[in-house]
This record gives sequence, C-alpha cells and structure tokens, in this order.
Amino acid sequence: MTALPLVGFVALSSALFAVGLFGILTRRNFILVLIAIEIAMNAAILNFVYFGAFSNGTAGLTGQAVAVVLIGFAATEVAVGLAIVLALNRVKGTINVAQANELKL
Amino acid sequence: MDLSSFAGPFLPEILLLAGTLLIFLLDVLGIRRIEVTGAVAAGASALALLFVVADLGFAPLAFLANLSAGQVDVAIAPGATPLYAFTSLGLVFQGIFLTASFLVALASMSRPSNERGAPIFFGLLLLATLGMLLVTIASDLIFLLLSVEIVSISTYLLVAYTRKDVRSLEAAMKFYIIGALSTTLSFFGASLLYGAYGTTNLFAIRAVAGSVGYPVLVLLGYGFLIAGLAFKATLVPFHAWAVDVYDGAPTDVTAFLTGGSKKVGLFAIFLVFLGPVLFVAPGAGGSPFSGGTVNIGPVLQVTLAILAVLTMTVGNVLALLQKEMKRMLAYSSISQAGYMLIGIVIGTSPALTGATLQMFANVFMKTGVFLVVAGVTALGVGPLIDDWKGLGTRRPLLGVAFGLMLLSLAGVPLTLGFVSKFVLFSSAVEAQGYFVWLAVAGLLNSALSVFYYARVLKVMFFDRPEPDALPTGAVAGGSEPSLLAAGGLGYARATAIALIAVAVVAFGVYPQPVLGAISNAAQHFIHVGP
Amino acid sequence: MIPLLSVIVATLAAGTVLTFLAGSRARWVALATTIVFLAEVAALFAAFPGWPGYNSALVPGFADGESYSWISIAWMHVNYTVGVDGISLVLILLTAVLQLATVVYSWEEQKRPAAYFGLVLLTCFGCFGVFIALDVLLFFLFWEAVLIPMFFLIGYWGGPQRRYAALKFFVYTHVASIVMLVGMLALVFYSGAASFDFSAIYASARGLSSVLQSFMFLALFFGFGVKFPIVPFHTWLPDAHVEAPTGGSVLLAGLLLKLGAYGLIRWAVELLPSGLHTMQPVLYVVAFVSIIWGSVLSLSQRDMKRLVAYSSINHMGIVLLAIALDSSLGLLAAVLLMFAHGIVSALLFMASGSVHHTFGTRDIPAVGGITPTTPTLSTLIMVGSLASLGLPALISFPAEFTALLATWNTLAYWVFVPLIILVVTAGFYLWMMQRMLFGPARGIPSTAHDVPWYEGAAMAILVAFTVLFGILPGLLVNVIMNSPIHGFPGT
Amino acid sequence: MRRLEWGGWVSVAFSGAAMVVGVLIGVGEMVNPGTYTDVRYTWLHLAPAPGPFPNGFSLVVGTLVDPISALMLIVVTVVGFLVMLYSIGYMHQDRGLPRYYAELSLFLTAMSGLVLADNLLEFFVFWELVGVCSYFLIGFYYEKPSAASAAKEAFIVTRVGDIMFLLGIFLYFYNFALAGPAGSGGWAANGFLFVNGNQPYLLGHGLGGNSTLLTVAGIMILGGAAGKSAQFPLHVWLPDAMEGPTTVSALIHAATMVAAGVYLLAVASLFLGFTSTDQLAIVGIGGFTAFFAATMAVVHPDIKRVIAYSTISQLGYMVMAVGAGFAMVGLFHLFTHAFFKALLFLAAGSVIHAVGTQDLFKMGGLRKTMRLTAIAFAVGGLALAGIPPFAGFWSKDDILSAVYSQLGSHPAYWPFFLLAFAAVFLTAYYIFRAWFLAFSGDHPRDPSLGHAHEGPWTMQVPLVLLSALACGAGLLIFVPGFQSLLLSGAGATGIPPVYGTTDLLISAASVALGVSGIALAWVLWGNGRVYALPETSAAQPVRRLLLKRYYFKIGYDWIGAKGVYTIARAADFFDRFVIDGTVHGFERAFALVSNRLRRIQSGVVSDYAAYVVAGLIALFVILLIVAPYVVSRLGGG
Repeated sequence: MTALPLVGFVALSSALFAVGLFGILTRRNFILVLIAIEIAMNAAILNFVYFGAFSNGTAGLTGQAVAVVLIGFAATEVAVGLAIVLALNRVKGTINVAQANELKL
Repeated sequence: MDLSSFAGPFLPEILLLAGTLLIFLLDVLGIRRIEVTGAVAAGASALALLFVVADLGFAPLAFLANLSAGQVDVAIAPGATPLYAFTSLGLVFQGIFLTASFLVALASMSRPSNERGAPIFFGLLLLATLGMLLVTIASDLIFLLLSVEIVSISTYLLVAYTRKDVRSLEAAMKFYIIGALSTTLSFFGASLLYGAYGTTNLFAIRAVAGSVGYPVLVLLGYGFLIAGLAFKATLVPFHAWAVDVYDGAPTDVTAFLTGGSKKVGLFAIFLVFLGPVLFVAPGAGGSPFSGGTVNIGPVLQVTLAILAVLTMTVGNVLALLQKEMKRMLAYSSISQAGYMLIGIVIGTSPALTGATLQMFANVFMKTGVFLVVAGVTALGVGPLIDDWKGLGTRRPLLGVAFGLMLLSLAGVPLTLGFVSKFVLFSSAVEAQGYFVWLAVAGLLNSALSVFYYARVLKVMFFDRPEPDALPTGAVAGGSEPSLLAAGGLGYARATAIALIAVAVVAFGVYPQPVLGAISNAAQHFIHVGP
Repeated sequence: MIPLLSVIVATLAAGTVLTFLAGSRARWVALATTIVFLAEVAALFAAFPGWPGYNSALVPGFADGESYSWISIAWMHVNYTVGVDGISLVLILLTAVLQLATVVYSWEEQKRPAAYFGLVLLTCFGCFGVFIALDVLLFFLFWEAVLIPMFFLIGYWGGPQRRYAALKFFVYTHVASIVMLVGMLALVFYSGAASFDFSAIYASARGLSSVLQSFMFLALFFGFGVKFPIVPFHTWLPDAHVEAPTGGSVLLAGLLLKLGAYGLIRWAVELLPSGLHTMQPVLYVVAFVSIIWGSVLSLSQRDMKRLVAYSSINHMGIVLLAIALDSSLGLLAAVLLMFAHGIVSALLFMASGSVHHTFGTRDIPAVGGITPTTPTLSTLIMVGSLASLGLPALISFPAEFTALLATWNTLAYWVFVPLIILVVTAGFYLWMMQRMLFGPARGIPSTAHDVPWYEGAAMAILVAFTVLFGILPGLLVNVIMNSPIHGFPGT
Repeated sequence: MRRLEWGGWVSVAFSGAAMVVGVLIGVGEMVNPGTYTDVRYTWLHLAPAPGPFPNGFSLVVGTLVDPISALMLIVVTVVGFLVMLYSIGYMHQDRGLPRYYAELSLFLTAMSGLVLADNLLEFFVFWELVGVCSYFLIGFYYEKPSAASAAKEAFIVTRVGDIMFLLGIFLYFYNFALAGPAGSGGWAANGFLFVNGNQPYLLGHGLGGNSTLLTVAGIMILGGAAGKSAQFPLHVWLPDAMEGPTTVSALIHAATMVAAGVYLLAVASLFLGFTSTDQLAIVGIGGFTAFFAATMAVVHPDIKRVIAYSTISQLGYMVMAVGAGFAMVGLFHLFTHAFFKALLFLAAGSVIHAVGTQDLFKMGGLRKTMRLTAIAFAVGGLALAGIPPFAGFWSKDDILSAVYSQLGSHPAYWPFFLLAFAAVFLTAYYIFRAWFLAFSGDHPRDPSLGHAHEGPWTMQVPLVLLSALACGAGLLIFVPGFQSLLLSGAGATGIPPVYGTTDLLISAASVALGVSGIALAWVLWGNGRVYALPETSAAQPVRRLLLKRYYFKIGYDWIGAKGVYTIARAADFFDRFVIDGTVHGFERAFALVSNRLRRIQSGVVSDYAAYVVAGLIALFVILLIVAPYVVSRLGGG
C-alpha cells in the first residue's frame, strides 16, 4: 500500500465529521441533531479503524478494538439522548431545540 | 488473577458500584424513602472517602489502607502501556470527588420526601462518582475518555431526573447536545493522536510527545481534545451550556456538577496534557508547517494560558452583571476553572499543588454555596439576588455560613479560598518568567470577583427586606425559627452546610495537613504521572 | 520570656470578638481592650532599649521576636514570624493612641454600636499586625484584614455617597495590594529565599540583579503607594474621607496611610536597596507631585474634611520624599512624620467630625465665626491646623524640619519645592480658620453647642501627644533609631 | 468682669516679675559678662556615621545670655510689663480678656525664649511661636473680617520669610557642619551653638571655598528677617496688623517681635558672619525700606497705620546698620526705638481709647482734653524725628554716621544712604502731621468725638515711664558700662566704634532735616485745619499711589486670591474630571463591553454549539499559528 489511500481515508472521515458538525449546527429538530452527532462520531470511529489498519503490530489492534467499543458507546449515548427527547416532548410538546430557550443571558 | 488483590486497590470504586446497585435493588423492592437511599449513597461515599484518605497515608486511618506502597506512584517501566495507574494525585482527586458526592448526598437527604426519583438521583450520583474515580486512575486516552463519558451520561440523566420540570429538561437537553458534540470532538481528537503516535497510552505518548513527524496532526488532535475536555471543565468559549445547565438543573445536582464533574474535566486535562506540556524539544521551535520540530510543550502552554485568562476574565465579567443568584454563581464557577487551568499551564509541581488545592477548596465552596441556594430556594426565596435581602439578619447562622463560603470564594484571608489562591499564584510567581503575568491576571480577576460576592453579602446583611419577602420557613409558617434550628433546611442539609463552613475556616487557618499531602502528590505526579 | 507580641495579638483578637458580641455594652468592652492594649504597648516600651530577644538568631534585627512554622511544603515555607524594632514600635504606639482616641470619640455611637466598635478594633488589630508581621503571608493577611473593616465602616456608617466611596476605596486599595502581593512573591521566589520570612528575604534579596530589584521595587511602590496615596492614584482618599464616619476617617488618615509608608520602608526600601537606588528619580517626581498637588488642591476645597484629606496627600508626599532620600536622616524624618501626621490628621478629622455634628455641615463657606459658640472646638481646630502647618513646639515641626533638612542634604535646592508648598499649606489652613472660626457668626443653628465631653476628651488626648512630642521629640527619635536593620548610627 | 480683671493682674504680676529678673540679668551681664551659664537639652542626636555628619549631629535647646541678648531681654521684659499694665485700663471693656492675657503672656514667653536662644534652630522655634502669637493677637477682634484677614495675611507673609530662614538654617547646618576650630569635632557635633569669639564663627572657621554658600545662606537669613521685620518686599502685613488692639501693636508690632528680624540679622552677623554681597543686599533692603515706608506714612489718615509705616521705616534703618557691619548700632536703635515707638502706640491707643476712632481727620484739638497724651505723643514724635536729646537722635544718628563711614569702601551703599537720609525728613514730617492733626486746633473735626478724656492711671503710668525712657534711653550711650556692653559683643573688633566720634556734619544735617520736617508739618497742619487736595492736582496720582501702598497689597492679594486660587480651582477640576474621569471612563467602557458580552448567552443550544465549533477553529489558529509564533518570539514558555 502507498501513503495515498490513508490520506484519502482521513479526508473521507474529515468530510464525514464536517457533515456531522454542519448538521449539529443547523438542525433544529432534536432527532436530526442526534443523527448528526452520530455521523460525526462515526467519523472518529472510522479514523480509529484506518489508523489501526495502517499501523504495524499490536498497536494496530488497539484501533480496531477502540472502534468496537465506541460503536457500543455511541449506542448508549443515543439511548440517553432519546430518553431526554421523550421527556422534553412530553413536558414541552416540541422537540425543536431552538424553542427551548427559557434559560438565557 | 486473584480477586482480593484485584478488589483491594479498587475498593472505593467497588463500594460505589455496590451502593448504586443496592439503591436500584431497594427501588425495585419498593423502598424509595429518600432517607434510606440517601443514607446509602452518603454512606458509600463516606466509606470510600475514608479508604482513599487512608491510602493517602493519613496515619490514624492506616488500618483502612488497601493500597500497598508498591502500587502508588510507581515509575512505569519504559515501553509499558498500563491501562491504569495509581498516583497519589489521583487519590487526592478521588478524595475531592468523593467529598463532593458525600456532601451532595448528605444534603440531598433533606430534599422533599415526597419527591419522586430519589433512587435515580442517588444511584446516578454514585455512578457518576464511580466514573470520576476511574478518571483519576486512567493512563490510557480511551480509558480516560470512556470514564469521562460515564460521568457525562450519568449527569445528563441527573439533570433530568425529575422528568417533570421543564427548566431541568431544557437544561438536560442543552447539556446533552453540547456534551455529545464535545464527546465527538474528544474522540476525533483521540483518533488523530492515535494516528500520529500509533498509541493511545498516555505513558507512551509522554515518552514520545513532540518528537513525531506529524506536528500538524498532533496539534490538531490536541486542539480537538482541548475543545472536548474544555466542555467538561467549562472553559470559555466552551462554557455557554454550563450557565444554563447550572441554572436549570435541580440545585443539588448543580452542586454536584460544579463541585465534582467539572473537576473531572480539569483533571482529565491534567492527565492528557502534563506529558506534552513538560516536553520541550531541543533547539528553537518553528512553525508546524515548516517541517521542523515544534516545541509542543510551550505551544500548548501558550494556548492553555490564553484559555485560562479568557475563562477567568469572561466568567468574572459576566458574573458581575448577573441578577440571579444561581447564574451569578455559575459564572463564578466558570471563572474558577480559569484559575485551576493555570496549574497545568505552568506544569510544575508547585503549580499542580496550587491548582489541586484550588479544586479542593472549590469542592467545599462551590458545592457549599449551591447546597445553601438549594436549601434557601426550598424555603421559598426567589431566584434573584435581591430576593435574599435580609436573609443574613433573619437567619444569622445560615447567613454566616454562606458568607464564609462567599468570602472564601472571594479569597479573603483566613479562609480556604485565600490559601488556595495564594498557593496557586505563588506557584505562578515561583515558576518565574512570563508566568508571573498569569499570577497578575489571576489576582486581578480575583479582585474583580470580590465585587459580586460582596454584593451578595451586602444584600444579605445590610439591605432591609421588603415586608413578607422572606418566608420564615416552609414548615412552620409564621413563627421565626430559632437561631440554631435547622428549620426548613432539614438537618442533613444543615449538617452538610455546617461541615463545609467549618472546613472552609479550619483549612483556611491551618492548611498544612491538606497542603502537605497535595504537595507530595504533585511532586510525585510530575515524575511518575502519565 | 513572655511572647508579648502574641499576647497583644490575642488581646486584640479576643477584644474584637467580644466587642462584636457585646451588644449595647460594646463600647465598654472596646475601651477595656484598648486600655489593656495600651498597657501592653507600655510594657513593650518599658523594656527599651534592652529589649528581650533583641537581634536574636530567631528573628535577627528585631526585638520580642517569635517564629512558628505555619505552612511548610517543598517550595513554600510560611511562618508566623513577628517582631518589632524602633520604627514599628513608634507606629504601634500610634495605633494604640488612635484606637483609644477613636473609641472615646465614638462613645455615643448609636448605629449598631457593637459592629461599629468591633470594626474599629479590627482595623486597629490589622494595623498592629501589619506593624509586627515579619512574614510575607502574615503581613498580607493583616494588610487585607485592615481593608475589610474599613470598607464596612465607610459603607455602612458613612455619609450620603458612602457606597461609591467605599467601593472606590476598596477597588483602589485592593488592586494595589494585588500588585504588592505579586511584588512580594517575586521577591521571595526570585531571590530564592529560604522562607517567606523577612529575615530570609533580607539575607537573599540583595543578591538580585539591579534590574530585577527595580521591577520589584516598582511593583511594591505601586502597591504601597496607592495607600499613601500618591498622585495620580489618590482620588479614592478624598471621597473615602468625606463619606467615612469620623472614626473611620481618623483610622484611615491616622493609620491606614501609614501602612503604605511602613510597608514601603520595611518591605521595599530595606529589602531592595539597589531597586530604590534605581527608582529614586521616579520616587522623587511622584513625591514632589504629591506634595504640590495635595497642597494646591487643599486650597480649593470647600469641605473641611476634603481639605484635610488633600493635606494628607501633601504630608504623605513629604513622607515619601523622605523615604526616597535613602538616608538615615530621611528615614528618621519619615517615621517621625508618619507619627506626627497620624496624630495631627486624626485630630483634624475629629474636629471636622465635630463641626459636622454641631453645625450640620462641613462646608467651610457655609459656617463662619463659630468661635464664640464653640470655643473649645475652635481651639482644637486651631491647634490641629497650626500643628499641621508645622508650627514649632507641636509635633509636626521636628518631623518636617528633619525631613526638609534631609532633603537639603540629598537634593539641595530642590528643597524649595516642599518649602514653598509650606507657605501654601499655611495658606489653606489659615484661610479655613479665617472663614470658619473668625468673622461674624454665619450659618450657626440655634441648637449648636460646644463639643460633648467624649469628643473633647478624645481630641484632648491627641493634643496632649501633639504637644508632648512637639516639645520632646527626642523621646521618639531615640526609639526610632533603635532599628538595626537600617544601620542608624549609634545602634 | 471681676474675674477677668483679676486674671489681668496675674499677668501684670508675672510680667513684672519677669521684668525684674530680665533687668537683673541684663544689668548683671552688663556689669559682669558671662555670669549666666548655659542650660542645654539635647533634642535630637545622631551618632557619628559616614556621610555629611561624620562627627555626629546634635540639635539642642539651650539658653545663651550675652550682651545683645541681655539688651533685648531688657527691652522685651520692660516694654512687656508696661504694655501689660497699660492693658488693664485700655482693654477693660473688651470681651475675651483671658484669651488676651494668655496670648500676650505666651508671646512674652516666646519672645524671651527667642532672645535667649543659643542656636539657630531654637531661634527658629521661638521665632515661629512669636509669629503665631502675633497671629492670634492681630486677630483678637476675630469677629471683624478685616482683623481675621489681617491675621492670616501676617502669618502667610512672614511664612514666606520663614521658609527662607529655614533654608538658611539648612545651608548652615549641612554645609558648615564641620566648620570649627581643629579638634572641636565641628559645628554639627557641638549642636550648632552660637559661639562667642573674636570674629563670626563661620567667617573664621567654615568659609573655605564656600563663600557662595555663605552668601546664599546670608540672603536667606535676610529673607527671614525681612518677613518678620516687614522689610520690602514683605512689608505689606505690618500696616494691616494694626487691626489688633493698640497694646498689641505697641508691644509686638513695634517694640519686640518685629525687631526680631533685626535681632536675627545681628545674631547672624555677629556669630555666623555675612559676606560683602550679603551686606550690600541687607543695606539695600534696609535703606530702601526706610524711605519707601516713610513715603506711605505721609498721606495716611489712620493714626496707627502712620505709626506702623514709621515702624517699618525705622526697622529699615536698623537693618541697614546691621548690613553695614554695625550690628550693635542697629541694636542700639532697636533699643531706643522700642521705647519711643511703644510710647507712640500707647499714646495713640490713649487717643483711640478716648475718641473711639483711628481717623486722624476726625480728631483735632485733643491737646486740651488729653494733655498728658499730647505730651507723650510729642515726646515720642521728637524721639522719632531724631531731635536731640531724645533717644532716637542718638541711635539714628549713629546709624547714619556708621553707614556713612563705610561709604568710602562700599560706594554701592551711596544710594541707600541717601534714601535713608531723605527719610529723616519724611519721618519728622509725617509724625508731626499726625500730632497736629490729632492735637492741635480747637475741637475735634467730628463733633461726636467731643468727650475725650485721659485713661485711668494704669494707662497713664506706662505713658509717663515710657516718655522718660524715650527721653533718656539714648543718653545711656554716655554711661561707660553700657558703651562697653555694646562694644563687648562678638565681632565688635574690626568695626570702628562710632560712639562718641559721631560725624558732626551728618548729625547737623539730620537734625536740620528733622526740624524742617516738623516745620513743614506745622505749616501745613499746624492750625488744625484740613485741606482737601484738589482732584485735578498733579500730586493726586502720587497721593493715590501712596494711599494704595504702591499697589503691593493689591498685587499680593491678586497673586494669592486670583493667581494661586485659580490654579487651585483648575487643579481641582483636573482632579475631578481628568484623573477621576479616566477611572470612570474605564468603568463605563467596562460596563459597555460586558453588556455586549452578556448577549452571547442567547439560550439557543445551536448557538452554543456554534461557539464550540468557533472555539475549536480558534484553537486551531492559536495552536498552529499564533502560539508557535509567540513561542519563537519569547524563546520558550
């Protein structure tokens, strides 16, 4: 393998990350924000996979292992987020994050 | 692996886990009385605290010690990549976190007994504390970040635990979104560092920090990591969530957030950045784009110094303008983070001592003030500072206790807050050179901070209350509670507040025991920490 | 050997606490504390010149030295170290005298007397601490301990603009003490002193390079200078004085300003000789400007307290000048002047307080010809003014004479600046007397009566000291010169 | 009222006792010099140390009785006692008498201290104390705004002199600290005492290359003396000082305190020494003042102020004499002047006491009802005019002769000598103008003043005694012992003794001038009528100039009230609006910025996320560009 593919992969994950960030910043729907966060998270996971794959010896295994752990962690995080969405929707009747702005200044 | 040898070092963590499980078990069994669950949580924290103090070498508790000398502050062999390591500084922080959790649990026993969700509250409290304890021993970036996430996820839920209060839920939502975003940043940063260094082990990174060929990648990675951890530590400009969350969360949770979980972020920054900060490449550094070596240490120092000054200044300035008690205290809490960051910026053992002492002090002061606010709110006092008019004269003991905490926050001599700032800023001067300006900035900020604390004191002690503005107590309407009665506050909360007030003064007058321990720990940490 | 200084500290601490708790009997507790304090100060003097532990190894250069470890970690050794020498002893005497006078003067304070007397005692306690502390942290502790009660004295018992004045006082002095603290810490750490003790720094600070010394000196000078106060950082003083209650003004002018000068002598001049040497021109300029500015501004004041406040700036400018001369004669003069100004300005502030009580205003053009109505008050104002303008046989004269002689010794014809200002000083005091005391009666309410006994007694105490040391300045001079740190000749 | 008079008698008794002691000491010193040994208290002592005072430094308080202080002591105690006695009658209608007698007694104390001082610093201490007593007593009628103002003016103007005196002291103390005979340790070690010797101490021992410094010091001493003795240009306060009771004017502002300046010059001349530049300056100031003050007396309508100007003028003579090197001669004039000027004031006081006004143009014809006063005033006037054998003749004539004797070696003295000489004529004219205006004619010009009568015996006795002294004091010069007393002063050797060898031409000329002055006064005013000078007269501007006192007072007031006060107002403005304004400006800017800053907390979580991302980007910029740049500039941490 040459160095080129790694750069390409990193570029891919960076783009993914940027998409996630863009979503977090622009979406007002809590569910969409959650999805955007997941996209960004996946960019990080991808990174671990590439870097692991491109490195030698046991160090490479770390990346793969971390990726698996992170997938599990991301699921947990989303679950908690969904719980909050549900509770918020029940009390406030909306999941638009911009409308929850009682606390300010 | 022999179970006992495994259980020994992790006894505090196991205690907390057991406590959590016990609370949830009781919940399942239908025992949800706040006194019971609270007692379990407070007891578990207190017991764990005793073990940690014993491990730190506090002689009268030596019989409780379960870490042998060979397990703490051990120099890591070159090439070894342990997942965790016991350092005495970590133990100090364990003590700090357990103190916060104990105080919050104790005080929360006085929450309204008809409130739902007590088991969730106390269970999550212990769980979050468990995460904190794990952070203190982490020596691997992923282990560290996951431990931080245990804290984060627990606290998201803690904020929302009432499930009914719209403000709490809004706070939880904000906390969650910004928290999740920051988590993403942290892990992305960690992945870049992994790419650059080929390892996620902090000892390994310390060994090679700065001497890798991808300075841009390393710096980008550290940038992501700083941003991610700065969320937890509430550094400006990653702080905006904190004010709303501290304001919206149930106040006892706020006490825990500011007293405990914020320090997690700071200690994580210590762990991640101490190695790189201490690294100075031989020869002059240059731009990371020029291909030469980069003095990653100084670059990180400058960056963190900017963050520190920005944080303390913005926090203070905004606190000055606040009319609401909780938000004012929230901003003041943000500014405190700036002081503590100075410790890692300088990266010497005196500076670590100062920053750690500052955090130790902060646990009492910040947890204390929010516990008081929670109690006073329960008495029916409104959210504005002006609503506190005459409180000091109506309830002198509470007033004096709160006053002591505020004076300590303001850094008035003979309080713990003064000693901690004195040591911290001394350490900046001790480091000499440009660090002296950090001391100046910090001191000027602390001068600024005096104003908003003094304003509260003025309102409490000098302003006359409007008639009937201050209910005399939620329990016994009409008659003035006697001086010593905990009336309305609840005995558990009153005990916690009294403990804090005493600690603030006692350690302020004679800080030597704590300071000595922290100083030792910091010295070791510089050499054997990750 | 009795640890006399710690006994006094304990006395004052206990007295302060008891006063706060004493309710309506607070004044008696305060008075009793003060009398015990005076007796203990007398005991300090009694041993002179064969002071116990003088020049001992424990606290070299000081008498009655005590030292106990307080904080001791690898890089920071803080001790409770106290001791006195001639300079501090004279100022301790001043503290005790002014405490007595203030307590007596405020005898009928009606507004929360327990808190009032408690804060007065706390202020004096802090000042006493500053004068005996020989450790950076201890010094800073007492230094700040003075600030807080004074803030409350102004902010709660003060005049209509008290909030503004208290805040201003606090901002200025607090910022200054921060700069001072940084300077002191730099002194400790850059010099590599073995501990935060004065003697440890004294042993090591001389090794610092002249550039470093200059920077540190400048920081300390700013920190202490705001307390002096030096122009242009002086505007807190008139406001604070005008709004402060009389007792507050007395302590402010009599003691707090001295803290700055004492600090400068003890922690900057003694420790950073070459810093002083380099910064001498700066000090001269500041001193001259303060002297001129304080005096000229006094001339344009309508409020009696403001006038006395600005004259304090002028007098403290002379103190600064005397310190800056870096000669033993100058230092002697500075300490004498500090004592003299402490007594005299206290007297004048008490007098203006009494004017305010009696006539309901301190506006000089509004009240005139008060002498027939209030002969005692009028006489006291005259004595105070004449003492302040440097009349011989009153306490300021020996001090000013020594200061000016020292100035001539070092600066030659520059002495014309303070000398000419002496005329202006005479001018504004005499003009004030002309307008207030003399001429046809004007703006005197029918209820006006001469000063009550306690106010008169308080001022009489000060007058007694004014005359005593005016005629026998040698009593003070001998004590002051018993300060080995300075290498005064003959010690 | 009884109580107050009793208090007055206490003062009389004590001052009487003081007079007895003072005269005994004075005469004792005259008969047997060096009888009284010094008593000293060390006031401040610095041990020997490197620096300006290698042999140490002492400031002492002590007494020194020598011929000149003996002479002054007699003057002070005698005039003091007589004035005190006179006051019993003169002041009995006034309020505040305890204050009056206390202050007068304090003045006598301080004045005696000044006379007996044995070093310059002690001298200065008492010098200031007599000044403050003068301040109190000028302002005795403090309800009168003019009195309060005059008191202040006196204090401030003399203060200007005082600071020069003080600087002079610094010069002597510092620059001549080591002066003295070998082995004596120097002047500083010996407490800067006035040391008797064959010649002035510093001229003898300390001069070295420092004659410039000695000159400057002498000028400073002259400045001090000019303030106290109301010499040009610090003369303005003395006429205004007449706001005080006439007794005070007699004692303080004629006989004793104002003479302290002359005494200071004499002391400095005898013990310290003046350079020839100093001498010229002193002669110049004295001679010019003698004439200058006399011109103003010519037109003034106020009886006390006429005498006050005369005092200034006469003091000018004394200053001139001291300057010319004849300290003893100056002191002799001081001695006689004290008596006849006190007499004039007390006589004037008697008139004022009787008629209740000081305006000469309202008086007239008083010789009929106040015969004793008229005679006393006339005796004083003759003494002042220098008509033999009255006291003033001997002393003034000595001065003129003495200065004249120096003209050969000091031609620069000429103009001042001529001015002083011309002043003799003016003196005689103005004092007899006053006499004629007050006493001649048939009746007072203001009819309401018709009931004048002599005062009680307490007022008359001093008049009689002083008249006797004014007649006879000058004759003391023929007493051998007295002559030798004057000649025994330090530094007297080397100065030609002028007593008895008076130049007859000078004497004759001055007597002639005096007589013609009296004659002119008689011609113009002898019939008791008052002529109004026509408005169109060419002399009118001159008269106005003189009445306005050459605009000095107005000018000084302008400097004080307009000049300095305007500066003070401007400074006050600067203080409030520029210095404090800067602080408040910061405060406002701070509030503005922080209010803007506050708005970033919008409450919308997406904004917070945006801050995080913006912060992240900022971090990258800092980490990759700013921080490396900073680090490379600072060279590490």
